[in-house]
Amino acid sequence: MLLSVRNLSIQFPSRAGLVRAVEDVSWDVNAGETLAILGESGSGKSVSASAVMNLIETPPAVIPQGQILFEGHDLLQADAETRRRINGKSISMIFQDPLAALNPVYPVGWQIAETMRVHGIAPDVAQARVIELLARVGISEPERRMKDYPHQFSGGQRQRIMIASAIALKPKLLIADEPTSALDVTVQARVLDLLKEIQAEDGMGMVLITHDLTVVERVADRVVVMQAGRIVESGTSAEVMRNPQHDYTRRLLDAIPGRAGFSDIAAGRPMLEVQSVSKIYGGLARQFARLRTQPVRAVDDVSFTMAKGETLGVVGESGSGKSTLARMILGLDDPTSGVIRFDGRAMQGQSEAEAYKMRRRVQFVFQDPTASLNPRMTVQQIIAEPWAIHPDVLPKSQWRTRVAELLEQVGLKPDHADRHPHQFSGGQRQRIAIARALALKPELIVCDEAVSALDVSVQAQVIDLLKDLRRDYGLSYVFVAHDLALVRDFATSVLVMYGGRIVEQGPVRDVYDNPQHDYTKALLRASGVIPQQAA
Amino acid sequence: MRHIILALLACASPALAGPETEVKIVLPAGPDRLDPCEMPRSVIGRIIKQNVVETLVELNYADATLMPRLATSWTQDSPTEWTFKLREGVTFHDGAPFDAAAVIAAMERTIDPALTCITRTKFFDGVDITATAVDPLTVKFTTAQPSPILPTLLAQMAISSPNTPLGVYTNEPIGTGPYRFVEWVQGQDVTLERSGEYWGEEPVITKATYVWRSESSVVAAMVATNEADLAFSIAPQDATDPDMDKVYPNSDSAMFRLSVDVPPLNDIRVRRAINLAIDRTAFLGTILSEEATEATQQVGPNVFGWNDSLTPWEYDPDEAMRLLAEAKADGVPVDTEMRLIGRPAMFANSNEFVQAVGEMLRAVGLNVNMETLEMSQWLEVANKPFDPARKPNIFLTMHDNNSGDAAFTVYFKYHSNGRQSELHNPELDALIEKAATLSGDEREAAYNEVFRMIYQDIVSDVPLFHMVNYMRIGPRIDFTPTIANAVELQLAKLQLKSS
Amino acid sequence: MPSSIPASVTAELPAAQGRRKSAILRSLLRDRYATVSVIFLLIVLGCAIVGPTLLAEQARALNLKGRNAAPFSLDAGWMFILGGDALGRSLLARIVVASQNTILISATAVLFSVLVGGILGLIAGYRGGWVGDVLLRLADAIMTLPSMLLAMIVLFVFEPGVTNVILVLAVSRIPIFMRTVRAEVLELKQRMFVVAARATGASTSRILLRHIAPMVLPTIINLAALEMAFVMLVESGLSFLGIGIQPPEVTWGLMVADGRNYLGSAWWLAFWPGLAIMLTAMSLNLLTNWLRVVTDPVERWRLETEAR
Amino acid sequence: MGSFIFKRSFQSILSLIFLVIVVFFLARMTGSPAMLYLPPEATQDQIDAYNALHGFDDPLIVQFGSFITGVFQGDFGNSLQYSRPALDMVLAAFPTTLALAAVTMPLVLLISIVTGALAAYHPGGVFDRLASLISLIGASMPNFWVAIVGVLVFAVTLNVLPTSGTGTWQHWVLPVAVLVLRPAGVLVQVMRTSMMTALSSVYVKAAKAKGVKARAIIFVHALRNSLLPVITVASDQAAGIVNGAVIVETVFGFPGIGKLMIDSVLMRDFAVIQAAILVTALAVFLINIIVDISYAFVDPRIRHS
Repeated sequence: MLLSVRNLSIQFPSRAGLVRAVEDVSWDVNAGETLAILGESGSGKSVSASAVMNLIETPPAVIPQGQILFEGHDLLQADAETRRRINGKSISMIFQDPLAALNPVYPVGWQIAETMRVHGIAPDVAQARVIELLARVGISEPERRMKDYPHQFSGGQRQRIMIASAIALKPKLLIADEPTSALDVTVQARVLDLLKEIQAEDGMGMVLITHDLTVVERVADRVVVMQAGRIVESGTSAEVMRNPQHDYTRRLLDAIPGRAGFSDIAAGRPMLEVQSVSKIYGGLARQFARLRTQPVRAVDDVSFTMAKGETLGVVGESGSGKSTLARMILGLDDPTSGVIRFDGRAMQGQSEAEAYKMRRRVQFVFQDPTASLNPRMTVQQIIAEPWAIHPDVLPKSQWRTRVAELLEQVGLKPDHADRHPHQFSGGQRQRIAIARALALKPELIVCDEAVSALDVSVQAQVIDLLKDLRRDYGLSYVFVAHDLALVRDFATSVLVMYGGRIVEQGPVRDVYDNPQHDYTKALLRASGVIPQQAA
Repeated sequence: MRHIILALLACASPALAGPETEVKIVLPAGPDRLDPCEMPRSVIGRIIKQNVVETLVELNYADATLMPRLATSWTQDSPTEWTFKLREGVTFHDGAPFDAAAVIAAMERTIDPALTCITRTKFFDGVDITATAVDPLTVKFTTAQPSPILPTLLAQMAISSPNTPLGVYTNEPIGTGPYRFVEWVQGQDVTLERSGEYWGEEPVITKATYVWRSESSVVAAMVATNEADLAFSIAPQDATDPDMDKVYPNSDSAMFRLSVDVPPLNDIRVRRAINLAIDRTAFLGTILSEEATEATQQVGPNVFGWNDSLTPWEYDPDEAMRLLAEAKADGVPVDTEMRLIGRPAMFANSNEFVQAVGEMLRAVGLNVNMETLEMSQWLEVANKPFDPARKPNIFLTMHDNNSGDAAFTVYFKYHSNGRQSELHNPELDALIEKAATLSGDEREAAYNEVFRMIYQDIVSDVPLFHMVNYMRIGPRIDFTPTIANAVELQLAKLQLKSS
Repeated sequence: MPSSIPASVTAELPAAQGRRKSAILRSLLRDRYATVSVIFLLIVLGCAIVGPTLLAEQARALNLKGRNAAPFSLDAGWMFILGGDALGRSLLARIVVASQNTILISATAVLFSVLVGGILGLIAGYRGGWVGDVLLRLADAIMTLPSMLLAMIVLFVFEPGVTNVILVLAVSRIPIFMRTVRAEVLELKQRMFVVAARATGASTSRILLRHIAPMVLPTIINLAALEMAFVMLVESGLSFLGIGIQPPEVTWGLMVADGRNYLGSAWWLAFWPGLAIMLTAMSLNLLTNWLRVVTDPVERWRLETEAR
Repeated sequence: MGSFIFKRSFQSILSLIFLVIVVFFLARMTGSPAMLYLPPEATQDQIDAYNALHGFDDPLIVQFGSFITGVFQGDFGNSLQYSRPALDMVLAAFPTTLALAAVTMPLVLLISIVTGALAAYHPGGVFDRLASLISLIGASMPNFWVAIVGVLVFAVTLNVLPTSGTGTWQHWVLPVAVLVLRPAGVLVQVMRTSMMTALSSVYVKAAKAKGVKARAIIFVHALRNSLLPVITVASDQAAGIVNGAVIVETVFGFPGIGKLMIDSVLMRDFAVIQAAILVTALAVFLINIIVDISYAFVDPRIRHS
C-alpha cells in the first residue's frame, strides 16, 4: 500500500457556516496502479488530494478526523518541513490549467530544475537533467526551448512541461488534478498516453482526479466516485463502467453524450448562407502591450448554407476559427471578405436600423454563463434587457410576467427573478442566458460552446432543454463545440473546422458513420465516439 | 524604529562652522546677483557693502550724519558743484589703483542706462551728474540742478574696480574693501575672504560664508546648533534666547495707505476712524516684538526731516464708531466693502497682523475683505497708474528709508507725481519741491511741515510701527546689531568672544 | 483561502435580497476599524455642516494677549481645551469651522475630477482611436507638470479663492481618474456580457451607462476616497507656499501651514489640524479597504447568505 | 520593443509641445515682471525701457516665435533675475533634485516591497496591521510639517543631524526621509494587495507541491509577479517627487530645481520657468520609458508580445 487515505474529513469555516468539503473519505493507491477520483465540480474530489500535498491551510480549514498514510507514516502527524521534503520528491502533483500552474515570469527550464534544486540536486546537474526530461515528455529542441517562457508553448506542451517537472525526481506517486480537461480533445488523448507510458516506466502510483468518464475508462485501474464530499461508489473502472451501482454514477454514465440516436429534422427553406467568408486578424493593435502581430487567417474561405429548422454543429479545436465564424454570424465582427446572408439579406454594409432589426431575429448563448451575465444586474433585469433595447416587442407592464414564464420554460423558478447571477450554479446560469436569448422570440440561436463549461450531467440537461425549445418553437441553432460527441445527438448537420478551413461537412449521420478526413477521424477517436482500435 | 535611526546617526555629528576666525552667516534670502551697482538692495548690500566694495562717504545710520570712507573730505563749491578729496594709497583687489579715474569709471558704470542698476534708478535718475578729475586724488562732481544732498547720494554708490565690465552685470564684485569676493555657488552660498592688504585696520574675521534659508525656525536652529554664527532675522516667536537674540530697528516702517479718492475713504472721518480702530499697542510683544515702536509718520527718527512733534494715535473704538455714524449720517457710504491688502512674509507674522487688523476694523462696523497679494500683484496695486475702478483700499506697505534723508520718501509717496502717491495736493506739492532744494535747518523745518500736513491735516494713511528684527548671534561672536544692519553687515565690526 | 471552498456548497442558496442593507451594516459593524472610521467621518461631516453656524464667532474672536494658549487647560473655558492660536483664537472652534472648507474643497475637487476624468476615461477607453490618444497625451502633459507649479501659476492668474483652489486641485487630479477608468474600460469592453449586449443591439450609451459604468464605479469610489485625503495634503502644501486659501477663510491645511511658524514655541498650532487631516485620511483609507470588500459582488453575496 | 520605445518617445514629444505652449502663455498671463526688477520709485519711462530691453513689449505671438526658434538653437533666453542663461541655471540645479529622487525612489521601493510582501504573507497578522498603520500615517502627514518637526527633533533636540544645507551624507538624511514618507506609505498598500493576489495563484500552489520553501515562494515566485502594479504606481510617485522636492528644498535650502521653479514663478522669470518645465518634463518622460522597459523586464509576456 503506497498511499492510503483513511476516514478523512475536511471542513472549511465560511461566513455561511461550516462547509464539509469531504466527509469520512477513504481510498488508497498502490505502486504502478492508477486510481481515478471521479466527480463533478464541487463534489470535493480534489480536496483530499490537496490534503495529501499539504495545500490545505489549517487554519482556516479543519481536519477533524482521518489519516493520510504514505508508506505507513501518517502525513497529518508529520511537521511542515518533513512534508515539504516529501512534496515534489516522493509525491508530486500536476494541475488542471498548466498556464496558471506555471510561473509566467520564469523560463520553463528553470522551473523544472527548481523541483530538483529544492531537493538538494546541484544546479548544473539539474540543468542537464532538464534537457532529458523535456525530451522525454516530447518537447522538441529541449536545449533551446528550456529557455522559453510558459506563454510561448501550446496548452498541450505546457502540460507536458508540468509533467516533466513532476517526474523530475521519479516520485513514487503522481497526483494529477484534472490534467486534461483544459486541453483540446485530441491533445487530451496524447497527454494521457504520455502519463501511462511514464507510469509504465517508473512504476509509480497515480491518482487521477477527473470529471470525465471517458478519461477514467481510458487510464484508470480503479475508480472512486464522489458526490457532495462523500464516496458513493468504488471499484475497478471496468466494473463500475459496466454496471454502476449508485444511481449518481448511472446518471453520469447516461450523461455521456454520443450514445443516443441521431436527430433527423426536415430542412426548410435556406435561412443562413455563408459565401466564401474569410477573416484575417493581425496588423491591428492588440490588448495590453500594444504591438503589431502577424496577420492570422482565423477563418479561411468558408462557405455553407443552412436551412430553417436545421441545427448546424460547428466542430473544431481551439484556433480552428469556429468562434470567429460565430461572431461573424452574430454581426459582432465583419468578414474580411465574403458574404453572410440571413434570410436572403446580406448582413454586411446594412444600415444601423436594418442591423438593429436583424439582431432581434438572431440571438446567442455564449460559452461561459458567468462571464456573459452582468454580475451587477438581477435576473429580471438581464432577461428583460432585450425588451429595453427593443421597446416595441413587449410593453414594460408585461415584463415581469413574461420573465416568469421564460424562467419556467428554462426550468427555473419565477421567484429567481430578483437574484443575481452569482447566486446560481453554472447550469442554472446557462439557463438564464437561454431565457435571455428567447426573450425576443428569435428564429436562429447561435450557441458558442454553450455547454462546454458545464459538468457532463448538466450538459445533458441543457442540451435536452435546447431540443425541447427546438421542438416547441421550430428554432434553428448554430451549435459551436469542440467535442464531436456533444454534437452527435443534437445537430442535424455538421461542419468540421481545422485551421480556419472546413475539412468536412455534411449530414451528421454521414460524418459520424463514415468520416472522410483524417482529422475528423482523430476527433471521433479522441472523444470516444468510436473506439480506439477502430479506423 | 526611532532608536535604530538614532543608533545609526550617533556617529554622525553635525557640521560645525569652520575654525575660530571663520563665520557662517544666514540670510533670509539668497542674492540674485552681486553687482556693486545693485548694492542698495539689502539682499546684496548685506553681503558686499563696505566688505567688498566701499563708498566715498559712509552714512551713519544712527543720526543720518556722514563719515569719510574712501573720500577723506568734501566741500560744496557752488549749489551744483562738490569737490571730494580721495584717500591715498588704496588699491582694488585686482591691483588697480584707487584714484580719480577709478571714481569716474565707477560713476559712469553706475549711471550707464544699459543696466537697470538700482543705484541709478533710485538715487541718480534725472540728477544728470558729471565727474571730472581735478588731480589724481581730487574729483569734482557737477550736477545740472542744485543738489544739496549729493554726499548722501554718494553714500549709496559703490566704488568698484575700473576693470569691472561695462554694460553687463557682473557677479564678481571687485572693490577696495577689507574682504575679497571668493565665490558664489548658485542656490548654495557666497564666500568672502580677508583681503590682507586693506588700507584700514585688519579685521578679526578671516573668512565669511553666507547661506540663506526661508524658514525662520530652521534659521534659528542653525545658530542654536552652531551650524551658523549669525542669522540676520528670525521671527519673534523663535527669538527665545535673550543671550543670542539681539533686537535692532530695521529701518522699515509699516503703514496702511488709504485710497483717499475712493468713497468712503474720501471722507476724513472714515480715515480717522480707521486709525482709531486699530489697537497698535496690543500687537507689541505679541505678534510683533515688544521692541517695535509705534510710528507717527512714514520715516523714523533716524531720518533727516522726521517730525518729533507728532504723537501716535490712541486706540478708541467708541470714537471711531461715533465718527463713522456721523459720516454715515452725512450720507457717506461707510459700509462699502473695502480691500484690506497685505503680502505674504512682508514682515514676520504679517499674515497674522493683517488678520487681526481685519477683525479690529470689523469690530467698529467696517466692511473689510482681507486679501493677500503676491509680490507682483501687490506692486500693481501699489504703483501708479491706479485702476480707476478700484475698490477703497486699506493697503499695507513697508517703507525703508535708509538713505537718511526725507527727500527719498516724501516725493514718491506724497507728491502728485510720486509713483506711489494717492495725494494730489498743490499746496503739499509746492512744499515738497521747495524742501528738496533747501539744506540744513531750513530743510529739516520744511520736511517737518510736510509730515505735519500729511498726518494731521490730510490723514492720508495709517502709520503703524517702526519695525525691528531679531538677529540671532552665536556664542562665539561679540556683536551688537544696529539699524545699519538693515542694509549692511560690516564683518570688520564682528569681534570674537575671548573665551 | 476561501477560494478553496467547493463551488457547490456556495452554489444554490436562497437570496436575502431585502436584507442586504442590514447585512452590509452588520458587516460594517463586524469590521471594527471601518466602524470607527465611519463614526469619525460622520462627526467630521457634522462639524462641516453645522460647525460654522455654531462657532463662527468663537473662531474669529481675537485675544492677542492670550495668544498661543497651551492646550489641556480649562482656565479659558472648554473652547480652549486644544489651546489657542497665534491670535488667541480657540483652536477647537477653528478646527470645527475649518472642517467645512476642508471637506468642501477636497470633496468637490475630487468629485469634479471623478466626473470629468471618468467621462473622458470612458470615451478614451471605449471609443479609443485618435480621440483616446489625444486625451492620453493631455493627461500625460498634466501629469508631467508638477501640480504645485501648475497651481501656483494658475492661482497667480486668477486670485486664490476657494473656487479656483478647487479647480486647480481638480484639474491636477483628473488624469489619475481618466487613466484608471480607461484601463478598466479597455478590459471591460471585452467581457462577454458587454459583447452580449452589443449582440442584442444595445446602443453605445446604454452599454456605457448600464453595463460598464456600474462595473467601474467601485474602483472609482475607492480611488476617490484615497484622493480626497491626498487633495487635503496638497491644499495644505499650497498654503505652505502662501498660495492656498486666503484668510479669513480657513482650512486645516492653512492652519497647519500657519502653525508651522510656531512649531518651535507652540507645537499645538500645527499639531491639531495636522492630526485632523491625518485621522480623516486614515479613516477614508480604512473605509475604502472595507468598501473594496462589499463592492465585490461575490464578497457581498457572502454577506447576504450570511444574513440568513 | 524598439518600435515600442520609438512610439512612446513620439507620444512624449506631443505632450511636451502641448506643455511648452500652455506654460508659455499661462506664465505670461501672470503679469509683467518689470515692476519686480525696478525700484518702487521707477518712472514709467524706466519701465518702458525695461520692457523694450527684454522684448516684453512685442505681441505675445512674436515673443512665442522667438522663444521657439531659440529653443531649437538650445537657447532658452536669459534669466531676468540672475541675467545668466536660463538653461545653465536649470542644469545647475537639476542634479540636486535628480540626486534626491535617485536616493529616494530605490529606498521607497525597497521599503515598500519588503514590507508589503511580508505584510501580505500573514494578512491580518500583527506585522500586517502595524505595517498598514504606519504606512497610513506616513502617507497622510503634510510633508513640510514632517520636515520642520524633523529639524527640531533630530537637529535641535537630539543634535544628531544638521538642520539643513548640503555637504555631508548626514545632510541628506532628513530631506530624503521626508521625501520617502508618502510614496512609501502608498506603495506598501499597493504591494500588499498585489502580493496577496499573487500568493493565492495556482503557480504558488504548484510551487508548494514541488516542495519550495516558504521564503522562496514569497520572494522568488510571488514577488516578481506582483511587481507590475507597484512599478506603475511608483512611476507616478516618482513624477510627483518634484512636488515634494519643492517643499523639501525650500525648508532645507537645497539648491534644486523645485525651489528654482517656485522662485522663478514668483519673480516672473519666464525663461527659467520654461527651461525648468521642459527639463523636468523630459526627465519624467524618461522615467515613463524606463518603466515601460522594466515592465518588459519583469514580465516576459510583455517582452514577447
